[in-house]
Amino acid sequence: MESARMLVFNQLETYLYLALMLFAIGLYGVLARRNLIAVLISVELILNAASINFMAFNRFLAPTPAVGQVITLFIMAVAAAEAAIALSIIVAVYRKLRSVNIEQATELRG
Amino acid sequence: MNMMLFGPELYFLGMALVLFFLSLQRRVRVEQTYYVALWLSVGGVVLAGWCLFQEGELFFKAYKVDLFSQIFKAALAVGLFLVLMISRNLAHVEERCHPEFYLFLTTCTLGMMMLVSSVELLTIYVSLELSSYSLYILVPLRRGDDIDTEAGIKYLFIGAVSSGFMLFGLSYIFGATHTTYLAEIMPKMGQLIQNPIGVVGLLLALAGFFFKVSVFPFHFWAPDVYQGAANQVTTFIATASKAAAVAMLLRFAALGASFGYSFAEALVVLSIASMTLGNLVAIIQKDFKRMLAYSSIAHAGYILMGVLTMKEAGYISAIYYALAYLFMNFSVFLVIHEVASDGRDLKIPELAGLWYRSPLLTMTLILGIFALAGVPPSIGFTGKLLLFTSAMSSGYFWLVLIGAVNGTISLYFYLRVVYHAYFLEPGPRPKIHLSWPSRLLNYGVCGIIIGFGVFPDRIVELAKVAARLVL
Amino acid sequence: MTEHLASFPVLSCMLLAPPLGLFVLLFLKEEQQFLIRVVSLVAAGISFALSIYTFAAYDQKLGGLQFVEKYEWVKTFGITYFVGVEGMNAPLLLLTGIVIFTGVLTMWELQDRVKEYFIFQLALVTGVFGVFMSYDMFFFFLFYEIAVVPMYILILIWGSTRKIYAAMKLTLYLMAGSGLIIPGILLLYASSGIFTFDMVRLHAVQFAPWVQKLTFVMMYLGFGVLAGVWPFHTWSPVGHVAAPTAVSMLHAGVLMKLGSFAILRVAMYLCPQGFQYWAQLMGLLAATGIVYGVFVGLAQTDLKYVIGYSSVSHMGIVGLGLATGTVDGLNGAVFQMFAHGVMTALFFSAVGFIYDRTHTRDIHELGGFSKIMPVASAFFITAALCGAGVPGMASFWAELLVLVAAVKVFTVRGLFAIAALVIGALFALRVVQNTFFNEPNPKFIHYEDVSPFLGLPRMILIGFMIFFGIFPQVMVGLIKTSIIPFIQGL
Amino acid sequence: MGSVNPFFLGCTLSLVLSLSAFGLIMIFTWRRPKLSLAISLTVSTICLIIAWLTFIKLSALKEPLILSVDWMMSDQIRVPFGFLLDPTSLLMFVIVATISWLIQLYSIGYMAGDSGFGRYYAFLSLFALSMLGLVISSGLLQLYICWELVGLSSYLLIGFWYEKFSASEAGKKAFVVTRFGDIGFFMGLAFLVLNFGTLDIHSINSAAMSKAFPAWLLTPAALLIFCGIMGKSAQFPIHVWLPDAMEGPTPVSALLHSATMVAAGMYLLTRLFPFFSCSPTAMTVILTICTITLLLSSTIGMVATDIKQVWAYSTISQLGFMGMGLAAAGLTGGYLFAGFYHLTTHAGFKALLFLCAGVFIHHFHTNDFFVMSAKGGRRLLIPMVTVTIGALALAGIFPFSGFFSKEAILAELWNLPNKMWLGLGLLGAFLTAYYTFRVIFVLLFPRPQAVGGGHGVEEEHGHGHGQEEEHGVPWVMAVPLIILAGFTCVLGFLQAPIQKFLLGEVHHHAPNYVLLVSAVGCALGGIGMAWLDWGAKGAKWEGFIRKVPVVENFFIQKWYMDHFWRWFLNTVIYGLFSRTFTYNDRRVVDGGVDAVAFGTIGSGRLLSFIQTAFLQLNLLFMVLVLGGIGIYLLMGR
Repeated sequence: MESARMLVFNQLETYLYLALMLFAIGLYGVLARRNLIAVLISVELILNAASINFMAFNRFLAPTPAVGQVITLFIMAVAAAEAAIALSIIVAVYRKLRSVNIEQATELRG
Repeated sequence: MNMMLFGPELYFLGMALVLFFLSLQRRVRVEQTYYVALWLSVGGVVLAGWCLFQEGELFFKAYKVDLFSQIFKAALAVGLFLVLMISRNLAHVEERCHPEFYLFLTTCTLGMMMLVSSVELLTIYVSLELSSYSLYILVPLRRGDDIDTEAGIKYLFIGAVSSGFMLFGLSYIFGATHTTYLAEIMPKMGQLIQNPIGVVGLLLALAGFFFKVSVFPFHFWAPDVYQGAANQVTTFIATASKAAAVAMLLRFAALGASFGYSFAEALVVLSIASMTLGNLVAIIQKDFKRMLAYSSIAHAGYILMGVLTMKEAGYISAIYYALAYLFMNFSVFLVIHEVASDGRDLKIPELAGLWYRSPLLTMTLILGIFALAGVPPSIGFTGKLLLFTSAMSSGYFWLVLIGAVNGTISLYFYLRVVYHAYFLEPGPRPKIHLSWPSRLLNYGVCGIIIGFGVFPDRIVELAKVAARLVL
Repeated sequence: MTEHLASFPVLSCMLLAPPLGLFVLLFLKEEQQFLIRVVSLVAAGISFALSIYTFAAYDQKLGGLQFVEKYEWVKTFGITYFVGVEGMNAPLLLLTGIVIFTGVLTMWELQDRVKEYFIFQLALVTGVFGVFMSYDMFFFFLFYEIAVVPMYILILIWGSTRKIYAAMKLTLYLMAGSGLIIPGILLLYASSGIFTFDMVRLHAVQFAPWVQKLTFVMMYLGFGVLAGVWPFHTWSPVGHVAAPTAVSMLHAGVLMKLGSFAILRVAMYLCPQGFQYWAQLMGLLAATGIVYGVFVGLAQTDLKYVIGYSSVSHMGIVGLGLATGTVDGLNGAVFQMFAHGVMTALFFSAVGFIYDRTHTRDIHELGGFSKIMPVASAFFITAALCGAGVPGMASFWAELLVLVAAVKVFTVRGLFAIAALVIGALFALRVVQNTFFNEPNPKFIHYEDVSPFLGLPRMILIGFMIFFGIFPQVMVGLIKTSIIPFIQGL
Repeated sequence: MGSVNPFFLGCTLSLVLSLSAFGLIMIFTWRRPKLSLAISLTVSTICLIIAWLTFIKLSALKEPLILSVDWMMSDQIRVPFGFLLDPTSLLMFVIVATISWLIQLYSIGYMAGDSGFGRYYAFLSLFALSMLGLVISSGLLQLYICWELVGLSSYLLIGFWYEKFSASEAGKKAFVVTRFGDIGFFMGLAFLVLNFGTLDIHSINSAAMSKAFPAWLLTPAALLIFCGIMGKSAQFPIHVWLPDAMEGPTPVSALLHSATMVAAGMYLLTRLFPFFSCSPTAMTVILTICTITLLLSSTIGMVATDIKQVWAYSTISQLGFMGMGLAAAGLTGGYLFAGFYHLTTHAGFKALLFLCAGVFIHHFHTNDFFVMSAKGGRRLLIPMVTVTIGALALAGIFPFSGFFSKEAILAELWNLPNKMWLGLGLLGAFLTAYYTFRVIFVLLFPRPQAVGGGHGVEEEHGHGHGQEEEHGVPWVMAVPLIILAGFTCVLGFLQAPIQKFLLGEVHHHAPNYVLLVSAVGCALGGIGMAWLDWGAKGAKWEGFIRKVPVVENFFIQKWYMDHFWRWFLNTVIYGLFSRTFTYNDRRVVDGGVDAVAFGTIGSGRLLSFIQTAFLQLNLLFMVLVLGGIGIYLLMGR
């Protein structure tokens, strides 16, 4: 039982499916949520899905140089920066529109 | 390590630092900041030119300095310089933000410079994000109506999603090839054809670059950002940023070469869709910058024609066209900047009577517009013809045919600009007086557009050497 | 084809004189109108003189390509700067020289935005010269587009009657044509296997039949738009009506020839099998155009529309001559290009003079102009007679050659084309009668006739028209030197 | 090139001089009447001298003299410039040179003071150039060129008074209608040159005589060329231009539209007589058409009131008569003499008649001979005498020239197996005599009271005559009349020499008394009828035809031929073709182009909806496209 469970966690596919699910959830969130913050979180989910991929591949396929782990670290940093920028812009949006609902920002079209 | 290899990047890093310190000052001295930025960028141009023929590898081969990258670095430096040339009058950016404006332009340039030299996935990703984030900030820096933040938020989210896709794709590539070095990925791509992960990975990874070049369907940000951002920022996005993105696309798309026909086919579809959509929608635009945004989408389609051939001729023409596009687009933005000197959005009818208000600007505008439309004798014509030539040489007859027909469609809205600028009466609008640097800039741009259009040989030869390095 | 290098770059000088003049104009002030005109005239005059020189100095015994200049331009893409003169383009260079020179003289009275006008006109002419002398497809196409696009601005600003619509329509239509030309040119380039734009070298390549057929039809349609091939002609009357005088002259006189010349020079020369395949269609369209043009022209009341449709008809004759693919037909076609060029230039020049004074071109409003302006009317009547195919004028010979050749190759179509001559006569004379005969309209009675100076350009045109009408061998002999080897190559 | 043949030089010189006269006057001296006149008359005189010299020098010529140089050499189409000097052309050469010289002389008086004096002489020079070139040209193509140029000068001269609508209209009509025939001519030439290879008149005739032509080529070519003849010589059904052409100045009518130009058609028939003779079918068609023309125009001539109209219709009828003679000769294997002889004599007396008419018109400023008569036309002695001489010749009364030539033609008709043609020919002669003497009797016996307002022929030209000659006729006008009258009297007796000159031998026939009597009887009958109707004391001044009003109306309406052509032009050409094509051009062809343009713009508008303002819709679109491509790539592997 234990070993079977370990087997599942020891498989690359598990992590790939996990990442894919995360990616899909993130994508859904990006497309479906109207709240800018929620959209931002969904984007972060996509990034994290990528991180999981990197880690998984690193762990199962290319272990020698720990590139995947390094990348994940970078992604975390970059994501943080992104969040900072995004939040600042969201704040600006909020100041102007008094809302963080994306449906309010519909000036530009055509 | 030879410092000269990393010279331009270091220089711009230093420049960014200088500007950063300037931005820390409590009281912003607008003029002074401007001149510091301008002269520093002049130095950058000189240095980038100086380093044009450097060759070498850095950072454990993650960073490759070759003629290909150096050409684009020089182009980027020139692009920054040109944008700064028209930034003297930053009417729509708050004064206290001026140093930051220059700072982010510089970091963006720096990011793109690194981008064109990167040959490793992580490096590519990080430098891409560096340049993108700078732009995310630059876009809403504009003061005034709400459209800047709206443009900013849309740009940010489309960009973030694209880079998310890209990263996800990169992870698959990494998984499939077990390496992050392009040079090592390239030979393994052949096997990836069997592997769906490889296909999906490459496709998703390209999304990030397509976003930068604004290829359909990643073009949605372009119209909004072009319209919403300050004129100078738009200029920068439309010229320098575009060139860098093309460079990276060239590097990256070469990965697909071994994928064979179906991959190229997909790119053909994107190319056709881009130019057709761009040109058709541009017809109905009233805002000049928005129209140019659609035109840039169309031009992305043209450039893709060169990219998707995966052959030397195609790469040469794509490089040539990217450089050409930088200049011809700049000439148009130069006019926009001079006409809308208060930084407002320029509607096309507001160009009325430009022939009377400033003949020189009219000349620049007409040359730039004609170059965009691919009318000789201009750099745009030659570039487009070279693109078509290379696509045809690779057997894409229909693509060339549709491209050529698109050229006709595009002429309609380009000519409408000429019509407004050259035919209509000025009405109460006063004459425009140009300062002498501005005049010089006009002459220079016109000279480049015609000169390199008629005598393309030097650039083509350079591009040839560069293209060989990438493929 | 034998090539004889030039000892002195005559052609380059001819080509560069207008842009040089243009460059000088850039630095003149709008107020220095006289100087502007003189500079343009000198630039045009140099080209004119050189075109006469090449026409006269071409060695008919030697044959082949003469005055050749060849420089490698972009090696990677096989682009060369390659210009030369042979029997079939020498007349057209001469035509361009004539028309631009007289065109500048015709526009001497222009007051509005003089500098810009001449700048664009010179730019346009550069393109025309370039097309006629280039033997490299890249430059051919480059000059082709240079010749087409300035037209937009020229019509837009100095034109009349629905000019906004006409300018846009004309430009877009012609550019749509080049949308077909580019793939055609490039297909040849790509499938040649030698990756060169050099037409003489490409000619030696045997292209696959499907390539030839496809390329030919694309180029035929693409260039055919400019050549006013029915049913792609509708831009031409509208455009001619809207354009200012000298631009109409250049456009109908020279630019439409670019199209037909390009069909000959590029399409037929490089795709002989394609030509054989499509010749029937070409003949059909051309003959339809001939008949159609005169019938539609019969119903027009605007002088320039009338001339525009006569151009459709006359360019149909060129097309018919090309379609025959015989020495006679091609001789006639090239001759007709020249003759129609001079004739139409004269037509528009004469109409322009009258329109400048009266501001109307409605043939019902005009009338009796022979009384008011005998000289100006004589110019128009001469052109009209030339258009009606009266012997003693250059176009008679051209039509003779073409029609006889057409009867040989496409009997029925040829006979229809001949039958259209009677309508052509009715067509020309109807206009002459309504405009120049009958009682003068009292409104216009006080207008002055053409001054000798303004008459000069018209006299030059008439002189050339009649000279080649009386001595056609000067022209036919020259054209023949290149047509005979051309036909052998088909 | 060696030594140049002096005849070649002479002929070329006459052409070049005429051309330069035209050019000089048109470019430089058209504002100066005297100078223009001097140039033109000098040139005309030189041409006259050259013509007569050539004629005299070559009169003993045995073989035709062919002189030619290359003019334009394309591949298959080669146009030589040259002269074929044989008796036919020499005789015609002289006739043309003489008459045009006389007319230039006459016009000094007639056109005096006209504002277009210089222009008039320029056109006359142009005419001289083209007509002389036509007559002596060696190849059909050169002939065709001159033929067209003759048409051009005719156009210019008919519309000389261009302010008058009717004149300009008539000029246009003349040009277009003759062009209608010329198309056939041109097609014929094209057939010949493509299938026979040369257009040299001499070689065509020799080939025809040696039966070298296949029948499928011969008849169509002959009929097509005859179309040109029909146009130029005003044969049914495209004769309608000639009566209208009388809008031109009268000397022009005399020169072009009676004596020389319209005769060019018949001249061409003569020129290619051996060729035409080879095709009996063609000759029969020609005979039929010429006969119809003869009767048609004679009957119309009976009811016309304009003196020039009468002469015009008589010209048409006499041309038909010539054609009948030639065709009959061709069918019976006879000689071209009769028709050509009539052409010669007709040139003389018809020019005379027109010039006389011109004097009357000039004097009385009207074209209506009833009005002339009322105003005392018979007091103008010289013209009255000469017009009577001309009329007698036209009617075919001994001893005037017309008698002999008509006799000759009727003799040819006699030879035809079907005597119907002879009967019709005699009927024509009767009618000719009748309408001719109708004019003469009206002029001679005026009845002022009979002239009502009914005859309202407009004055020919209301301006340009500053100096009115109250009495008498200026000598420049009288001299040509007298000379021509002299010709008319003399030419008849020169039948034998002319025949010898043309054919190289004289063919003596036993005089055919039946024919002689019937012909003279018809002529005298016609005159007698005219006397009864118009001359005699108790005459009612009504044509006998008035008894049948339907027929008279039919004649007055000119057999409705003008109506037919007018209808054809307005309804078929303008109404049907022109309008349909124009509509098609505007709506279908051009409309299609515009539709494409608007469609493009519309599709742009449609596509712009993709760019919604909602961020997430855009993102969704992006994801969907990307997914689509991904699926395509995965499937496509």
